[in-house]
Amino acid sequence: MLALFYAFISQAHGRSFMPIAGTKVAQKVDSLYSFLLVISVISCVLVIGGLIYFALKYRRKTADDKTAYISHNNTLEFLWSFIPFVLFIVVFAWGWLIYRDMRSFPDDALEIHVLGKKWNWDYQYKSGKRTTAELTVPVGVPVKLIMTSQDVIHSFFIPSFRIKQDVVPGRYTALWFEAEKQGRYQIFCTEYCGDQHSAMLGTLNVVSLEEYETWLGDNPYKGLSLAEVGQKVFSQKCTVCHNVNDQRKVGPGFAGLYQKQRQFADGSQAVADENYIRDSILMPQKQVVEGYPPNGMISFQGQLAENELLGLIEYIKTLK
Amino acid sequence: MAVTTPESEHNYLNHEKGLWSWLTTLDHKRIGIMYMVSVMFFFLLGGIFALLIRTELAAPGPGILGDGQTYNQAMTFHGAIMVFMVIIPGIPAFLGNFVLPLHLGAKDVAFPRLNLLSWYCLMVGALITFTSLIYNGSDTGWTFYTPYSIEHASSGTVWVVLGAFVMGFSSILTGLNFIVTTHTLRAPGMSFFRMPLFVWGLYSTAIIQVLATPVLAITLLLLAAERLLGIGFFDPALGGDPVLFQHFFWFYSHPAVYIMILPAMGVISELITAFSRKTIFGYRAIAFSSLGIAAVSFFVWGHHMYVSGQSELAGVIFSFLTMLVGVPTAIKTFNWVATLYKGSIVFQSPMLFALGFLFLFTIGGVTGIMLATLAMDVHFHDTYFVVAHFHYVMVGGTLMAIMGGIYYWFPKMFGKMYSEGMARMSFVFIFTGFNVTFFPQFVLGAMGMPRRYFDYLEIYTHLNQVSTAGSYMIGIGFVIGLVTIIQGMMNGEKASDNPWGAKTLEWQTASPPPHENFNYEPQVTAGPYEYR
Amino acid sequence: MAHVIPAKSYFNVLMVLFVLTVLTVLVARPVSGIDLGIFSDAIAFLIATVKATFVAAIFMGLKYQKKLHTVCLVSGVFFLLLLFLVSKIDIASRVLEQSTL
Amino acid sequence: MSTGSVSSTEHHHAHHFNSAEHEFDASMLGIWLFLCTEILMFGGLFVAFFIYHAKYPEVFAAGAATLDWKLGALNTIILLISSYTMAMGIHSCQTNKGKKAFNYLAVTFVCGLGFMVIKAIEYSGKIGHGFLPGKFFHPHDATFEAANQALYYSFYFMMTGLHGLHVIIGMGLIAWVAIRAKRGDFSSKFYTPVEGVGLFWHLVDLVWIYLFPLLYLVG
Repeated sequence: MLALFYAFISQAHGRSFMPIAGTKVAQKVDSLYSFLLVISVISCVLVIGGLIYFALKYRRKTADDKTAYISHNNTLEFLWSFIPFVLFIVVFAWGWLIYRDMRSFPDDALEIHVLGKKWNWDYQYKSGKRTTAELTVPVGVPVKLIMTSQDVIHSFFIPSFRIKQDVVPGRYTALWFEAEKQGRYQIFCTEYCGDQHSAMLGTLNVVSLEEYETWLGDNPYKGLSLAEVGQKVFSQKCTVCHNVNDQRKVGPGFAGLYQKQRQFADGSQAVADENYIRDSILMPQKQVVEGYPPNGMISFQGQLAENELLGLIEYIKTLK
Repeated sequence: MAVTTPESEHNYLNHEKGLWSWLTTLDHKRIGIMYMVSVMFFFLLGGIFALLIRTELAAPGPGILGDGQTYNQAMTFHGAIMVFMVIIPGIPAFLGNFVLPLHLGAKDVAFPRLNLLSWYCLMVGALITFTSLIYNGSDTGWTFYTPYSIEHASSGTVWVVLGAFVMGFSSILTGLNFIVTTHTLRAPGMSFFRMPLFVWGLYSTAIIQVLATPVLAITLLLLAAERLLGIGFFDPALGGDPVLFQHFFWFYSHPAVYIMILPAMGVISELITAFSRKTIFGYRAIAFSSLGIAAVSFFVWGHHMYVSGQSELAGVIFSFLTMLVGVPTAIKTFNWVATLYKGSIVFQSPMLFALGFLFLFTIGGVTGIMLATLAMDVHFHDTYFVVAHFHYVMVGGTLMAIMGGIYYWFPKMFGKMYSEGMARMSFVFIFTGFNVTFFPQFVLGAMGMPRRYFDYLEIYTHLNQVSTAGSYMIGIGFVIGLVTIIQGMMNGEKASDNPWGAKTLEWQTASPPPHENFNYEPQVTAGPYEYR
Repeated sequence: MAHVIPAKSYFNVLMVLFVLTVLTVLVARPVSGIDLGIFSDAIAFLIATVKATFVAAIFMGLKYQKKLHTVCLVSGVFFLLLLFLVSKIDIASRVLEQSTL
Repeated sequence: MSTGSVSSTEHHHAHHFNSAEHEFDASMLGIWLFLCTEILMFGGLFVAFFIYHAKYPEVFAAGAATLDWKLGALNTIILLISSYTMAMGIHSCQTNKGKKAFNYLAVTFVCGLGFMVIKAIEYSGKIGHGFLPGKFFHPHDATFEAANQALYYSFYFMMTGLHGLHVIIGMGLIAWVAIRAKRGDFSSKFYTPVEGVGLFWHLVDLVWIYLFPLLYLVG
């Protein structure tokens, strides 16, 4: 029993288990959560305490105890219906207020587009800059994420900001936050989306405004050779499904792929040259290697700049 | 007034002999026992999947289940088996079938042949669901959310969907049977307010079963058509709306969770009164709460969809209505605790499970209110907080009630007593194991660990290890329970007609009861809990 | 057993149903020249509901049977309306974001 | 016993009921509950129809235009007649005219058959034009500007298909009940199966009463 009681108290400090609140909205959620925790612990102690007390106090003494024939008590019954009702309505209203804040998007928010797809997050800024997995935003500036999915339903979740929103294919959904402190925050996908659902992670990198400006302006591949550009793009976008050795992960391993004979599901064959690699990236369903599911890979059409695509091809050619 | 039948060996168990007499029986008691065997078998199967999942999650990184695909299949089958084959048929079909006619003083349910058909629907549906394993199973989760369940999922999904479709009919027909039985086959003198509260629980459950399950039937039919014909209702690529699928799915699935809990509440009312030998506190409050919960349960499904792309207005409406459905649930809990006041309480194993139910269901209830709150659910949705909540109300609620109900009606079902010591030991293991498994998951959820994750971050490791250890304790607890039941059935010593001294009608007849339940015309002159 | 309904009333109901069917066709089909625009849909369903109540009340004998049977029929329709209305509220009040790229 | 044909096998009510009347009431409630589940099941399709009709009005307008409303109207008339003859069939059983009941039930069966024949004609017409549901939709001659025009035909085939299936089930039940009526199983004392099948058939007609304007008339 003591272990449980301790667990109760630790749950009361549950807030401390939650990641540190990174936005004002998150702090409001935490205060509501504390209020809910306190009510819950009190009502649990009342009900369970009462239960244990009655159970011990009214233990059966003799075989033919006479028990009181109490059928009901209107005032008591009214009280324990009305008080929970009032408490629930208070909690409902409070929750609604905070939900209002979460759903009212500031007009001057910095808009970033999020594309969820099977097992990775892609971000695109108004300036055309694209990144994968890591989302960089300035601190203290309201950011509005306009999100959609390329295949199935995903869900963009930042625990430290207490916000979450499903990313539904075929339409746009939105989420907003204003980070208060710089730092790196964890991003999860919380709507079940298949094999690598648990690998669909991202990090939110909150930096100062100046850092953000310089980061936005510079070219991430400045001074890198084509193969090094390819290696950087590969590590961001492809490692979820492909290995650099020849081990199969979700897709085939790429070690020694270049100039190798490829046997396709429809019986045809081809040598893996530059065009084959390019087509496999932009139109994966066209030639599916034997033993792999038909619509396993999603097309990267329109998501890779020309230098990134050429870099990828060069990099894959170097893999032995 | 109760005429104890002469010590003739004639009862429903040896009325006819041989497997064929069981497979073609029309006796509600035998059908109840057949449901018991099937539900316990499926429960063990689902339990094995649960232990596989917990063993996998003992440590980050691939473990016993190897890769994401296998883990997702284990998670899907754990969900599908436990929901469709164990917890929805569980109390209504097993305990309900056996006890309802006895509680009403009737000779059988209204439509015995339909009752047998319900059992066959469950078994055929289960068979169809398991044929999906031949087509490399299904990894969509028991919720079949589109568009994942349409294009990408493995080809076994259609079988699981059609299996659930067939099992739905078992639920509809049982519900239909119980409504007609309750309306037409009550013993003379038994008005609606002299019925035991277990019958009230089954009656309100039956209403939900009849009104909600057909919508699941059409939803699953459309999902199967979506996969086979590409009809484009729920497929965004063809202009469909996946959120509409969620509306259709949860329109059934939330009332379904009340199909799971209302009969459990009925069992608890029986156990608390019998083992504190005291009349129930607030009979009408509990009876009307059951009906109230059944009615309001149809208005609240959207609290599963706060962050799914549903509009804010709909979210607010659903959040408010979910608070309303919380009130009658709270009323019932307070009534049970009040029943203990000034009682004469004895701690036999059914009572231990009833008290365990109250303990766990209260925690489940308060966390339910947290999840119903809009702002909290945005953080908690699809994290382990939700997993912990629904296990507290499902395992802590319905399974505790099933175990309590089995031990309570065991002497009436088999005419023998189970071993009290082993039953208590199984309770201790299940209760502590349960808290050790699922309480840390509340904290994991608060920390943001998402649900259905094959692999998790380092910071979640410690609590997951604690949770896995707890799950083994639960496993041991249920194995002890199974051994207790089998050992009791085999060579438990003879039980009297009314070992617990309870007042409801089933204890006035013999244990095990004769084929036609009562050897006399039962007359009801007073309420079900007349402990003076 | 249940109240025996005179054969005559069955025949009358059939005639009424025929008339209503013709009326439905006239109302909803522009070929008949009467084009009520958006009202034509609503009226077509209104007439269908009238026909349905005739079939339920007389042919199915609900008029003479226990209230509970009517409750069964109506509760089915009620919960369908509930599902439709709330899904409609959700779909209608959704704030559809647009891409601003 | 009234003068009508004495039923060869005197029906005795099941052991767990007190009387035949008691059993009849229970069966009626049971059948009405089953009809409620049928309404809910068809209703799911109607709800989806209204939601998508509001979302893609042009798809439904174009689709409805390709349907032949005269066949729909004819089917409605046929089903109404079959409902009438079904009701008269029950009426004859209630008044101990078992043989007459057989004739009425036979006419109902034929009407059902007629309905299915017209349905078959319509379906073959659709298949001929390539208006098939979902991914099988490949219109030969007609051109549609909506991308998801197949949605309308998915609805059309799902709704009329499910309804047609229930008509066939109904016809099977009517045949079984007609044979028993001919054998004289029913009398004013016992006609539950006929009443049950009748209620089911009226419900099938009820669903068509709504399906007809929905699919054929409403643009």
